[in-house]
Amino acid sequence: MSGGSVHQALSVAVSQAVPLPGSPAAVAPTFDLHIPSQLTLALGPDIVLFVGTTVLMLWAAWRPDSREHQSNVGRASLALVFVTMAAVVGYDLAHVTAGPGVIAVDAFRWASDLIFLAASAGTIALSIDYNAREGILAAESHVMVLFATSGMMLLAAGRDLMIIFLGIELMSVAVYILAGFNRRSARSAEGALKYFLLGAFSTGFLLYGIALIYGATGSTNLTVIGDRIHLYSLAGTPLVTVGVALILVGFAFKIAAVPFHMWAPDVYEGAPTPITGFMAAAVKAAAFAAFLRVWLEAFGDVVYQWHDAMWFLAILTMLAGNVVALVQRNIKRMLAYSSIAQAGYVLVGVVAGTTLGASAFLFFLAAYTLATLGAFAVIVALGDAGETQLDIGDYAGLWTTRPWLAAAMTACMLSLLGFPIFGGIGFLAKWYMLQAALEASYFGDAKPQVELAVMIVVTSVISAGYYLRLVTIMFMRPVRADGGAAGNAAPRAGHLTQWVVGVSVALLLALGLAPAYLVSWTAKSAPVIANRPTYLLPSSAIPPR
Amino acid sequence: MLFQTAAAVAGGAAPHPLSGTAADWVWALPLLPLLGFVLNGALAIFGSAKAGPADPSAGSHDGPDAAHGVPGGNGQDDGAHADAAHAVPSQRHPYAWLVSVIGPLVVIAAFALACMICVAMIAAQPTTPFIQRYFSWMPVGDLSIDAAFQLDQLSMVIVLVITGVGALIHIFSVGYMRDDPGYPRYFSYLNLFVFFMLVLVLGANLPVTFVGWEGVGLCSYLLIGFWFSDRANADAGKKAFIANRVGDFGFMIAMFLLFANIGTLQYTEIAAAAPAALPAGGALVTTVCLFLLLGCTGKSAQIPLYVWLPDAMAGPTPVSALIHAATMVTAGVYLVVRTSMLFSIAPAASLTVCVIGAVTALFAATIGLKQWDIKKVLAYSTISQLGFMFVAVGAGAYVAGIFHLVTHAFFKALLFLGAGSVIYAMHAAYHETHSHEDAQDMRNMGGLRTAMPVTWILMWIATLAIAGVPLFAGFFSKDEILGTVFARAQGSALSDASWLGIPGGALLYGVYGICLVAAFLTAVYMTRLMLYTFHGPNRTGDAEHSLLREAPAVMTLPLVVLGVLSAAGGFLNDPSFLPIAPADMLGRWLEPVVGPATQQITRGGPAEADPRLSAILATVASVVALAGILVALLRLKPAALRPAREPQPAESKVESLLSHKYYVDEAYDRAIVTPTVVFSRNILWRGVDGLIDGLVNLTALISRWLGDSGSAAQTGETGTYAWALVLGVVIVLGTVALRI
Amino acid sequence: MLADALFFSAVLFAIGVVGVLTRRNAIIIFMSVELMLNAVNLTFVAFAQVYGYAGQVFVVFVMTVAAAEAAVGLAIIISIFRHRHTVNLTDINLLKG
Amino acid sequence: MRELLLSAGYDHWILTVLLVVPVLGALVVWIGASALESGGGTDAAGTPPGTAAAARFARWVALLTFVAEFVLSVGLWWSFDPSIDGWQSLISVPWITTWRVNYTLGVDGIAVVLILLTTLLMPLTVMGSWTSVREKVPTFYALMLILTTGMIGVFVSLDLFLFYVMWEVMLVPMYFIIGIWGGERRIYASIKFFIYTMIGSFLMLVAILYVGFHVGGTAAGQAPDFSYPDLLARLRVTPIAARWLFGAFFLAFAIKVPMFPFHTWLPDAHVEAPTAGSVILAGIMLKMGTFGFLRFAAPLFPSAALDPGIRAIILGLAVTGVLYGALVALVQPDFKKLVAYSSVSHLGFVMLGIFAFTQQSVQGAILVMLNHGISTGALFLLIGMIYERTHTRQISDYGGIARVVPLFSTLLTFVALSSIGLPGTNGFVGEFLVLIGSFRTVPYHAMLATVGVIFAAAYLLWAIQRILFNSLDKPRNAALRDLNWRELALMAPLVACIIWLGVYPAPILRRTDHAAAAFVQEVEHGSGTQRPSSRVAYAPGARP
Repeated sequence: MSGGSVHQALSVAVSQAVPLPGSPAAVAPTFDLHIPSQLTLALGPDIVLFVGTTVLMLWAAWRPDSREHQSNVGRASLALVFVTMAAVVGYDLAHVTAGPGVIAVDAFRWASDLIFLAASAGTIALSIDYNAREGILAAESHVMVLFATSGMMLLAAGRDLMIIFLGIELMSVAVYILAGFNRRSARSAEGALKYFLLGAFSTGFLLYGIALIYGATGSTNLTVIGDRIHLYSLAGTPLVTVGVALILVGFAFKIAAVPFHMWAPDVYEGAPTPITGFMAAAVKAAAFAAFLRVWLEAFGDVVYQWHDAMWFLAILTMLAGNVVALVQRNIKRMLAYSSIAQAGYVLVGVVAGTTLGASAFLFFLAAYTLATLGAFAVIVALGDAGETQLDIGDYAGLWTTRPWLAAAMTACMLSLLGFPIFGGIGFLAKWYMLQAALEASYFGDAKPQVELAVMIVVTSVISAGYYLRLVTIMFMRPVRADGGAAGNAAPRAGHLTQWVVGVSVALLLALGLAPAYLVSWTAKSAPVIANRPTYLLPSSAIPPR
Repeated sequence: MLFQTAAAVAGGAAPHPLSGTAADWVWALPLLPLLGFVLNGALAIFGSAKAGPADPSAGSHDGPDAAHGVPGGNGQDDGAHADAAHAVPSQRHPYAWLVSVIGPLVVIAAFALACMICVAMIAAQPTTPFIQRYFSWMPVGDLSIDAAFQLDQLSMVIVLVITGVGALIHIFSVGYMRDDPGYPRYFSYLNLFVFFMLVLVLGANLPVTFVGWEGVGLCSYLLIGFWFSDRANADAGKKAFIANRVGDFGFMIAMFLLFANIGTLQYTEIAAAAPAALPAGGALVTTVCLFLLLGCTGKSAQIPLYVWLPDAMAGPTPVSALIHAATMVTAGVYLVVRTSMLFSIAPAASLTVCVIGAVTALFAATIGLKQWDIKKVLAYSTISQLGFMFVAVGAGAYVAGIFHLVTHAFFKALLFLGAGSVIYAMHAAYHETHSHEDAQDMRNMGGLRTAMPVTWILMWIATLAIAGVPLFAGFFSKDEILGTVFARAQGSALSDASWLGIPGGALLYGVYGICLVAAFLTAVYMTRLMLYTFHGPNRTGDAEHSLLREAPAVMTLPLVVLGVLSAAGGFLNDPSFLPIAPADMLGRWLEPVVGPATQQITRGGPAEADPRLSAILATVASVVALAGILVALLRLKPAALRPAREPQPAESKVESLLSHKYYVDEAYDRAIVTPTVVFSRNILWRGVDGLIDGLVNLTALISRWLGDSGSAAQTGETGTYAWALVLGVVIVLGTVALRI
Repeated sequence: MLADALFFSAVLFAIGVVGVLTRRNAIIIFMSVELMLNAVNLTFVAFAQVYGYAGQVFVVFVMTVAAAEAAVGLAIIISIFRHRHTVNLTDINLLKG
Repeated sequence: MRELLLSAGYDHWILTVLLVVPVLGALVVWIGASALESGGGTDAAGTPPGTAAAARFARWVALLTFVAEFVLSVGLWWSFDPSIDGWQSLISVPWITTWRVNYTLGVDGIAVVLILLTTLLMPLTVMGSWTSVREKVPTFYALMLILTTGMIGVFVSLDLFLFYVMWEVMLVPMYFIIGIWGGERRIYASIKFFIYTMIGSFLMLVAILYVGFHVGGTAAGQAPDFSYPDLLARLRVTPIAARWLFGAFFLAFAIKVPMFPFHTWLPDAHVEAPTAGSVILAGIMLKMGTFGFLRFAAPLFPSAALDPGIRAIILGLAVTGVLYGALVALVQPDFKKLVAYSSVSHLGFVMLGIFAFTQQSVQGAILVMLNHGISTGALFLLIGMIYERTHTRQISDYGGIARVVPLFSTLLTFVALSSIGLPGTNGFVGEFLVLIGSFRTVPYHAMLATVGVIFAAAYLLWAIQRILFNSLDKPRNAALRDLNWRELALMAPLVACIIWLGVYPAPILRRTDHAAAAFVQEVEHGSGTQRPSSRVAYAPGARP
């Protein structure tokens, strides 16, 4: 490869990465990923974030721990996230594409990245206030969030199992650390330990699955795997069967699908609250992004094998998550189970396995991320040092003392419940997911997934039991004699926390009223990965049930 | 003219003979009393708001009650402390004088208008009803119900009775109720009643009639419970309304049946369509008529729905006279005549009317024998007399029925007003001495003829009339009923039909026999009433005896008028064998209305019985009546009675059964009211609702139990979690592999 | 040859799984996990015999990642030991329900 | 008048304005009240004077907004042309284009009548709450205003997505109104209300999506179609599917109505809600259920609605509701609960009328909906007034108060009589039409329902006897104040409506005539291949 051609490709890419107004999208560049320089370009935002993170890591370690240093590093991290966001938006607007290779350059990736980055920004902003209050001086916490975010971006980009594995590990290792970041808390450490051990355990299964698929197809590239399974009719062979099952297990663990969810409540409860929000929102979303890509690009042909398992997992997850959440008293734990249940809903989008399913999936993740972030931000805003007031009873009468926070929490709860207008975008997400379930035609017989749709709504009714209970407690019960979280008169929420609450709830509500752009954005972002012709098999090719 | 006047036959080119006459003002008939209601009602609600606290002469204690026109308890009782405190009875409503003008005046005006219309009608001799249509009330698809009035000979007669007798009773009320603090309220209700009664009678279709039908029920409810602070009064009002509602159920179902089968509810159209659409004697028309009959038994207090009327005596006595004797309770009779085109082609239903009437007549008369409350006696007498009317209309003697309705209005109104006059005097006397004796119990009366001679004489006239003593009004009407029933037993549509397997002819003879017995008993209990009230020694009490005096002229004057009518009213329909007045006036007058139906019953034969037979039957009836009076005079000893406050001699079993009204109220209570309440409370509310709620809560409990179990599985031990993970691996592997 | 290698690695993996399930000491469990990872490495290497270098590259990645995990994991275990003075997992159950 | 309004483009903007005005009012209340509250400071007694000012401000703004809303809806009433078929004041703007969801509004005669009922009752509830709501006043009125948008939205939405959104929007403010300003067991009642309603509506959501796809097509890339006129024109599902879909709609609406046996949330909600909540709940929100049957459930799935088995069940439940509600009302010790059960009874009539499928019964059902709103609304307002004075709803705590509070007694008796269905009042016309219409197709059901008319008299007369009449034996009742001018003024329109609709209901009947005819036609003939309705196309007079 000559230097000239590299220069040429680079200049073309650079000149068109920032599109001129009115320039037609047709001239968007296509990266040839076999050329290292173009591969580097295709990884642009990831590299920006990673390099920036490394620099910040050094800076964080350079100066002794102090309140200001923690805050400064946090603010710098925020800036870095926004820069990366800008880059992602630029790439998205430029409509760049890529040839075959280890990473994908498509709208789905950018859409997912934006969700992760938004969650990281929120998490970092919350962490700055939270760390200050809890006396956590180590500035590295923000850097760890950034590292985890880098891993997530890799996950969204990866079109090769190797890249995906790297992404998962980069993300997970950083989150293991974050989960136990509050070294003064035994709970935090316990959560981290459980997360770490079980995470590593599940990684073993994932890896073994990858190895078996590699053995069956001779490749770790998703496109190649998909093509070869189709070409050589590998579906149903022992290697592919076991491989798919084990990879499914690996992802199911990361997204906390029942029965692989048991780590989640403990870890969510133990981790520092902003990190809990980060795990519930971003980590889960990233795992889902990779999951969807792997499943649709590589395993489209074996749909009839994994469909039932995943269908079953989805139903189990929706049911168990919601039912167990009903009896939780600790608000973080309740939200943990709630996030398990929400994962069940997202799984429906994967089970649907259609373009619409993928769009709904993205839309749902966006809505879910906003609502979860908002809810955890409110918890951070109401927390005291040491976080002793996490029982839902502590929120009694919150409305009388902190009306705006109560209203924000209500919006988030109603959003997670899937209520229109007052819950903003939440209802639209659920609507989209139901749409996907009902439109889905699997096995070529055009049978909609009515059972899943009904399950979504039935479990949603169950979920009203706990989402509404919190609202009821906040609005309809008097402030407790000992005050609880509502009784603490002094406003402890830092400005950044208030911003996170405000922005996420405002977005939640505004997008609920005017969702047209978000809908069309997710709709256009999805089809790129879910357009395999092999996916819709003729019904004659289907083995009988 | 204000309203569009349609010819009776839609599209008829020729104008109705009545249009352009006073009949054009028929709309004003009900509107006049309605105006009275509005004005008096306004006075009742707002009238003394200014006069109350601002008027220094008004006592402090009568402020809230009098101010809003609501009496505190029994108005007469409340007078007690009022008199003690003030020389003038300050309970009297500040605008009572205005009410005394408005209340009677609107009804008198309506009566005058009715007379003018009647004159016009006599002149025009219309053969079809005069229908005035105001606006479309319920135009829905093929259902078209107009707000329309229909004036024909039948409604004319009843309108005259309502407004005429009504006007007299209004005037009487001025005297009777003047000192009641709820005076304006009383008159507004009374005016409203007249309005609804006129709507009932004038309605050109069943729904408009139904408006009046339920409206009079409402007024009855309000007036029975007029002194609502006494629980019994309020209970009685409610009982009347609900019993009537049961009847109204029948009325409504009859309407539905008619609409579903002939598509109209207008009387003229029903009459036109019925013969073709409803097979004569068929199940359908019989069903319609039976449901109508249910409605009539409610309104006219016949078995099985008569129970409310005796209780209704809780209202002020003029109300009993107007509503529960003269007008409202006869609405059932009116309705049967109004729908005679249906009843005449449903012989089985007609016979049912007959049987119910006869049984009720006898049944109520027996109870009347042993009542002590003067108004209760009259109430059972009313039920009994209504039974006679039912017998008449059931036997197809529509003219006789209406005739008895009219004469009964005269003499029963007189009896009630007379009783009212007595009660007024008794009450005034007890009031003076602050005694709490029962002013209505005959055992506390006796010998009143010396104190109240006018009332005494007039009541005797009415008694002779109701007993059927010749030449008094009741003689003619009752005799006509008996005669017609006897005649119908042979050679009529009814005699050939059968009722529950009994031949119609035999049945009608039986009815005739029962009616004779009832007539005998009527004479007995009425004479008893007169004897105990006016004759023998006085039992009121030593202090009170001297205080008893005749009512003022405003009350006695209406009595006199009614007395004249009771004595001479019979000549309205003078039978041909007794040529005193123009023969059969009422019959000829009503011919255009009931003619076709009568023809249907008699199969074209003469409507009247043979004059010779009539004369014989009349003689029999007269003998029975006189025998009844004689028996009572001989057997009853007023001197032996003891006042109600003293211990009474033991009753025989039969007497006890009669004085307890055959325990029907108790039976209804045990069989219907209590079980309904208990069933609703324990089975439906606590049971079914509890079960549904229990299931709902159980679902929630199950969810929580599942949640608790799931939560318990979360032991906190990493080992458990690893096992769960591996279990999941097995499940997933199994599911994926088994799909191969 | 390939079959033998695959069988052997599967057995190794199973031993690792059983170790995780049966042991209670955090460090030993972590070692069992490492055993599983190495079993996978063996599988990759065996397949690399058939398909070429990609499997071996993967093994290098896995080893690197495992090293990083080990560092983090041991740090976490030390952290918990400071709080609880034990690394026996049956004693570490503050969080449950 | 109609020409004048149309020349101002009234039919273009009126529906949107009706939806927007309450929201703007709510914003003004919220912002203004917040400003007043924060500006007031705290006086010596510790009560911030700003709160009182904010409450006053909120009341007046809410009242004026509702009056404006009422005036606007009267304009809608005038601009509505009863002589033409189809939708009027139609407007359709793309909202979420990707999903083919449009902001489509339009009214037929039924909607116009119910909108007018809503806007009539709302200012009265504000006046009824004038002194009884004392805490968090601005929020209370803001929620009422938002609730109004939701309720009107349900009536005017012609897009199923929009309809569903509005349907759910109603729920939250009412949940808060019951839960915050309610009685002792308010939390239980509000959650029960919320979850009960949600169970039904979520299943309806699935059904809505299903029909949307069914009409839009299930092939990839084809968006579902949620336009109601389109659905009416083109929806064809198999009888089995129709049954399931109808079932989903049925559940949502039957819970809202509420039909026996889905009614148990109602007594709790009614009893615990503050007066305004009870009035709105009974007066308007229950009508959403029956409106849903009229607008959606039956016309969309005529084969299911006409299915003998399903129809037998619904009619059976309707009649059961009539009798059951009446009988249980008979034995209630709590007056609000009594009225709640009477609602079950009255709404049973509505359901009977709708599913008898005759012109008379359907128009009667619409009238009963209207009448129930007026009469029961008035009853709840009156109960609220007396409750404000005595703080008890137990019937046994009253007795003989007619002599103390004659104005109240007169009004209560009058309203109760209209609820009983006395001819000459509104109650009669509706029930009569329902029954006479039903009798043509389902005579035995109609007969049984007529028995309910008897019970209605029993339970209400018994109750008012125990409250107003008998002897005044509770000393504390002797000092009751009678109604004041505000209370009289707010009852006056209701009394006027009771008489007007009883004597001259023709204007209502004229306006609902075409819609009811279209409904009957759609159901009776809609299961064939050709959709006969006049409502599938946009009205000739409307300008989209």
